[in-house]
Amino acid sequence: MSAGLAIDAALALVLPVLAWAVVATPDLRKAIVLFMALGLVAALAWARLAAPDIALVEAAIGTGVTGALLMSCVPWAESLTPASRRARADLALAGALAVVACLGWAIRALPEAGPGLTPAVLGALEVSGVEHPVTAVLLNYRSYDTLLEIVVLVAAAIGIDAVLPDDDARRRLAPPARSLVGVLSHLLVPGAVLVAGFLVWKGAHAPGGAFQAGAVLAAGGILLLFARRLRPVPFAARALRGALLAGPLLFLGVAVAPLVRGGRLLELPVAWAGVLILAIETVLVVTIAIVLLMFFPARVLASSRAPAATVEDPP
Amino acid sequence: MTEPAWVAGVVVIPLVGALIAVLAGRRAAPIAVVTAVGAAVAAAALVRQIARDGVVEHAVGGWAAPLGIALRADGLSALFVAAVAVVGTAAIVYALAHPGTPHRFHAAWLLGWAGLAALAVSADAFNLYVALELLTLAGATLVALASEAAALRAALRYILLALAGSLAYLFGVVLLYAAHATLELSALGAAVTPGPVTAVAIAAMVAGLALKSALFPLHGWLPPAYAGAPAASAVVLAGLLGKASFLVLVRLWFEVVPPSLRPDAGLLLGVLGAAGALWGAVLALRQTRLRRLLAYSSVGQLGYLFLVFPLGTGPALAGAVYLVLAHAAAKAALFMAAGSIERACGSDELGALRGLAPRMPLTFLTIGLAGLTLMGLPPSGGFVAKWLLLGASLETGQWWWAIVLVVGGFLAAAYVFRVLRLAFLPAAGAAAIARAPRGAELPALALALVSLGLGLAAAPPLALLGAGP
Amino acid sequence: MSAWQLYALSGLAWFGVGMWGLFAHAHWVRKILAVNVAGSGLFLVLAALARRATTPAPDPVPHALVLTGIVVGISATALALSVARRLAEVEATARLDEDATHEPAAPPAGADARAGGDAAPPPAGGGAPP
Amino acid sequence: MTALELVAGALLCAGAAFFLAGTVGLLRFPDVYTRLHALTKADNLGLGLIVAGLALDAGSVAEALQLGIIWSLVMVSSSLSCQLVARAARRAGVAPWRRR
Amino acid sequence: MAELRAAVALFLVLTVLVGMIRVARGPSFADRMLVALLMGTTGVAVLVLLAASPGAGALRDVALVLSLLASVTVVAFARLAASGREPAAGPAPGHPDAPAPAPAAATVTVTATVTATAAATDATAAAGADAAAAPEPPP
Repeated sequence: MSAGLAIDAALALVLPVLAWAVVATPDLRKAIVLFMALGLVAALAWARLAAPDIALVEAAIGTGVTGALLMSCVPWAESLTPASRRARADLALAGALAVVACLGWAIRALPEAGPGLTPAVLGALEVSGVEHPVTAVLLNYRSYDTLLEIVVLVAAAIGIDAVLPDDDARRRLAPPARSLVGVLSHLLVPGAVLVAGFLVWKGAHAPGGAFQAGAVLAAGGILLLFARRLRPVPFAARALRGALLAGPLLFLGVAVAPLVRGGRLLELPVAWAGVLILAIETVLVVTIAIVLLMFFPARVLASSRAPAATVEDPP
Repeated sequence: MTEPAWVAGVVVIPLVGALIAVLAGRRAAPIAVVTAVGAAVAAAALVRQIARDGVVEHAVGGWAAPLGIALRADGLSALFVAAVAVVGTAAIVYALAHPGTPHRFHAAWLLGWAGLAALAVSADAFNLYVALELLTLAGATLVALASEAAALRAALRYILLALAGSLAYLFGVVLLYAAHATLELSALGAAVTPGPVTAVAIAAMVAGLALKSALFPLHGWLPPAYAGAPAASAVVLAGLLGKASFLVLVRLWFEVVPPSLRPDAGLLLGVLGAAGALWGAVLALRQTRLRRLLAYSSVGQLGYLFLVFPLGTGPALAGAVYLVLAHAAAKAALFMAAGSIERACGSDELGALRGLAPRMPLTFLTIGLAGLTLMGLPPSGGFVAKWLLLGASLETGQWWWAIVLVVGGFLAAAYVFRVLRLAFLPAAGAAAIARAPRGAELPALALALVSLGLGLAAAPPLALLGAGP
Repeated sequence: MSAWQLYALSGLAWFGVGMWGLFAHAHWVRKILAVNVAGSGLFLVLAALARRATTPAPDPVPHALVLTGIVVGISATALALSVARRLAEVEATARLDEDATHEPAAPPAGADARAGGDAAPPPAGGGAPP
Repeated sequence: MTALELVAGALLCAGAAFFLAGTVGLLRFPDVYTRLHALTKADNLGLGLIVAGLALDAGSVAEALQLGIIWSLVMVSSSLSCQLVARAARRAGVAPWRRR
Repeated sequence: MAELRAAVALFLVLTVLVGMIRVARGPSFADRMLVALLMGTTGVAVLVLLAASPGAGALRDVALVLSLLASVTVVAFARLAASGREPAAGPAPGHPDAPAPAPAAATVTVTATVTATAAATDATAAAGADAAAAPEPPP
C-alpha cells in the first residue's frame, strides 16, 4: 500500500501549506480560489480517512454553498475599513506556534489505539432504526445535538434577515432573461433534486442524510437564483417561514411526545424509530435548503450582473 | 402521574416559543410574553423539584451516558434558569415598553433563552459546545440589530472572538474524548488522570471559556458590544448571556479538572480576575458615557466571579453563584435605566444626566438600589455574595483576595455615586425631555428590588446551593 | 508515524495557521476566512483521532461531531459575512454623506446624481429599518 | 493480469496522460482562453478514459452506470463553465493573445 | 490493479498541486478560477479511483455530488465576482507576445458598486448597474 501512504503523505503535507496560502495572500480573490482548493483537498483527506459522510458534507457545502457565499463578498470586501487595531502578526505568530506546540505534544501523548465508542454504537444499532452508524448517532443516540444544531441554523437565518432585510432590494432584481446559466440550471437542477432525494433515502443505510441532501438542494436553488428562475427567499412571507420551521417543529414534536407518556426527551419508540428518522430527515432537508439559500438574500442578487441578453461578439 | 421532566421542559418551552416567534414575525410580542410565562413556570417547578429531590438526571433519548447525552440539573443550574426566567421576562416587558426595539428582538432573545437553559442543564461536553454556539449566534444577532457602524463592528468582533473561544474549548473536548472515549462531564472527571493530555486539554478549554466570558486581558470585545447594542439587547447580553461561559467554566472546574491541577491554575485565574476587577472599575470611572461605564463595570464584576477558582468549593462557590444571580438582576436593571435615560434625553453622555433625578425619579431609584449590589453593601444580594467570598478567602488564609473585594467595592461605589451625583445636581438649563414610558421604568425597578430581595431572603437559595447558613 | 498521526498533525498545523490568521489580519473578511480554516483543521484532527479505533471502521461518534461542527461553522460564517456586508454598506453610505456635505455647490452629474438620489441614510437611533 | 484488466489499465494510464496534458496546458498556454481549452477539453477526456477504465472492471452494472452519470454531469458543467469563465474574462477586459 | 489505481490517484493529486502555480501566477481572477475548474474535474477523478477499492463505494456518491456542484462556484464567479475590472489584463506581462496592456480604466470603483446596491432608486439602478459595468470594447 505504499501508493496509499504516499497519497496520505501528499495530502497531509499540502493541507497546512494550502491553509497558510489561503490565510496569507493579501488578494481576497486569490484567497477564495485557494479556499475552494483547500475544501477539495480536504474532501480527499476525508475520503482517505474512511469518513465518507464528512467528505460528502464537505463536497456538498464546500463547493456548493461556501464557494458562492465567498464570491458574493468580492464586490464589497475591499471597501470595508479594516478592524481598528493594527494587526499584530508577530504576536499572533508566537501565540499560534505556542498553541500548536502544546497541542502537538498532547496529541503525541495520546494512547496509540483506542476502541472509542464504536462497540457501544454498533451494539445498539439494531434498535436504533437505521443501519448506518453515523446516522444512528446523529439522529438517535445524540439527536439532541442535532436538534440544537437545527436551531443554530434558524438563529443564523434570523440574524441574516435582521442584518440584510429585503425591504426594497427585491424590486431591483433584473427580470428573468434567457442566459447561459439558465441552460445550465435546466440541465443540472433536476439532477440536484434527484440526488438530494437519493441522499436522504440512502442516509438510513449508507453515508448520506439531511445535511448533505439539504446542501445539494440549496446548490440547485443557487443555480436557479442566478438564472433568475427563482426569486430570493422571501423571509417576510409567512408561508416561507412555515416551510422553514416545519423541520424544527416536527423534530420538537417527536422530541416532546414521549415526555407526555412519562418517557424521556427524544426517546424514539423502537418500532417506529426508522420511520420517524426518515420523516424528520426529509422535512429537515427543506429547512436546511431554505436556510442555505437565505445566505443569498435579495441585496446580494440585486448587485449581481444581469444576464446578458445578447452574446457580445469580439470586434 | 410521575413528575413531568421539568429539566427537559425548561429547554423545550423557550425553543418552541422561539420558533413560533419566528413564525409570527412582526406580531412576535404576544408569543414572547406567553413563552416567558411558560418558561418561568417551568423554572419554578424545576427549582421546587431540585429543592425536594436534589440533583435530577435525564438521559436524553433513553440512551445511557457514554452513548447518549445526559441532562443534569443541580442547585446551580436551577437557580441560573430561575434568574434567566426573571430577568428574561422583565426584558421582554421592557422591550415592549421601549419603542425603539426592533421586532426581531423577541425571536433572537427567545433563542438565546433556549440556549441558556440548554447550557445550564447539560452535562455533556460537546452539547455544551453546541449550546455555546447557539448563544454566540443569538448574541451577535442581538448586537447587530442596531444598524450603526459601531454596533456592526462590535457584533463582528463578538462573533469572531466567540468562535475562536469555542474552537479552543472544542479542541479540549476532542483531546479528552480521544483519551477517555466519553463526553459526559462526571465520567470524564472520574477517568481524567494528571498528564500531558489532561493538562493541555484543560488549558485549552479554560482559555476558550475565559475568552468567551471576557476575562481580563481578553475583555476588549465586551464594552463596544454592550454599548452599541439596542437597549433591550444590552439588558439580556449584560445580564445573562455574559455569564454563560463562566457557568460552563465552573462546571468544568469542579467536575472535570483533577484536584492536583486546581491550585496553580486557580491562582492564575484568580490573579487575572483580580486584575480585571480593579482594571474594569478604574476604566468605568473614566468613561464619559453611561452604557460604556456599565459595560466596564460588568468586566469588573466578572473579575470577582473568577476569584472562586483559587478559593475552591463550599461557601466560595455559593458566593460566586449568588453574585451571578444578584449581578444579573442588578446589571439588567441598570442597563434598562440607561436605555430609559437614552430614550429620554437623546444620548447617554454623563453630561446630559445633570439634574435629571427630579424628572426621572423611578429610574434613579433603580440605579441607586441596583448600585447597592455592585458596591456589595448590605442588604443587597451583592453583599451576601461578597460576604461569602470574603469569608472563604479569610478561612483559606488567602487574605489578599479579601483586599481585592474591598478595594473593588470602593471603586464600584465611586462610579455609582459619580452617576448619582450628576443626576442630583441642580439642572443647568431646563432641557425638555421626553417622558420615559412608565412601562419601561417598572421592570427596571422590579429587577432592582429582586437584587435587593436576594440579599434579604438569602436563606432558601443558599440552601439550594448546599451552603445555607 | 501511522496514517492517523500524519493527518492529526496536519490538521493541527492547519488549525494553528487558521488561528494565526484570525489574530494577525486586520481585514474583517480575511479574519472570517481564517476562523473557517481553523475550524476545518480542528475537524480533521477529530476525524484523524477517530481513525485510531482498532475496529475496522473508524469510530462513528467523532464523524457525527464533525458533521455538527461543519453545519454550525457554516452558519456562523454566513452570519459574520452578512454583518460584514451590512457594515460595508453602512460605511459606504456614511462616506457618501461626507462627500455630499463637502461639495454642496453644483450637483455633480452622472453617477453622483444617481448616488445623490439615494434614500436617506438609514435612520439613526437603535431600531433597524422596519 | 487478464486481458480486461490490461485494457482497463491502459485506459487509466491514457486518462492520466490527458490530465497531465491539461495541467501542462494550464501552465504553458499564453492566455485565459487557450488555458480554458486545455482544462475543460483535455481533463474532460481524461476523466472519460478513467471512467471507462473503471467501468470495465466495475463490480456491477449499476456501478458502471453511476460512473457514466458522473462523467456526463462533469461534461455538462465543464463545457458551460468554460463558456461562463470565457465571457467573464472577456467582460473583465482580458485581451486574447495574438502572435506578433 | 489496485496498485495502479492508487498510483494514478497519486499522480492526479500531484497534477492538482502543480496546477496551484497558476493560482499564484495567474494575472486575472479568471485565470485563478481555472484552478477551481481543474479542482472539480481532477477531484472527481481521484474520488472515483479511490471509490473503486473495496468497501469505499460511498465515495462514488461524493464524486457524484462534486460533479453536480462544481459549476455552482463558477456561476457565482461569473455573476457576482467578475464585475470588477482586471488591473493587469492579458497574458503574463513577462510573456514575449504580451500586447500593450489595455487602458486600465477602472470604470467601476467598488464604492460605486456598493452604493448602487444600497441605492433605493427604482428600476434605474438595475439599468445603472448594467451601464456602469459594461466595459468599453478593448482596442
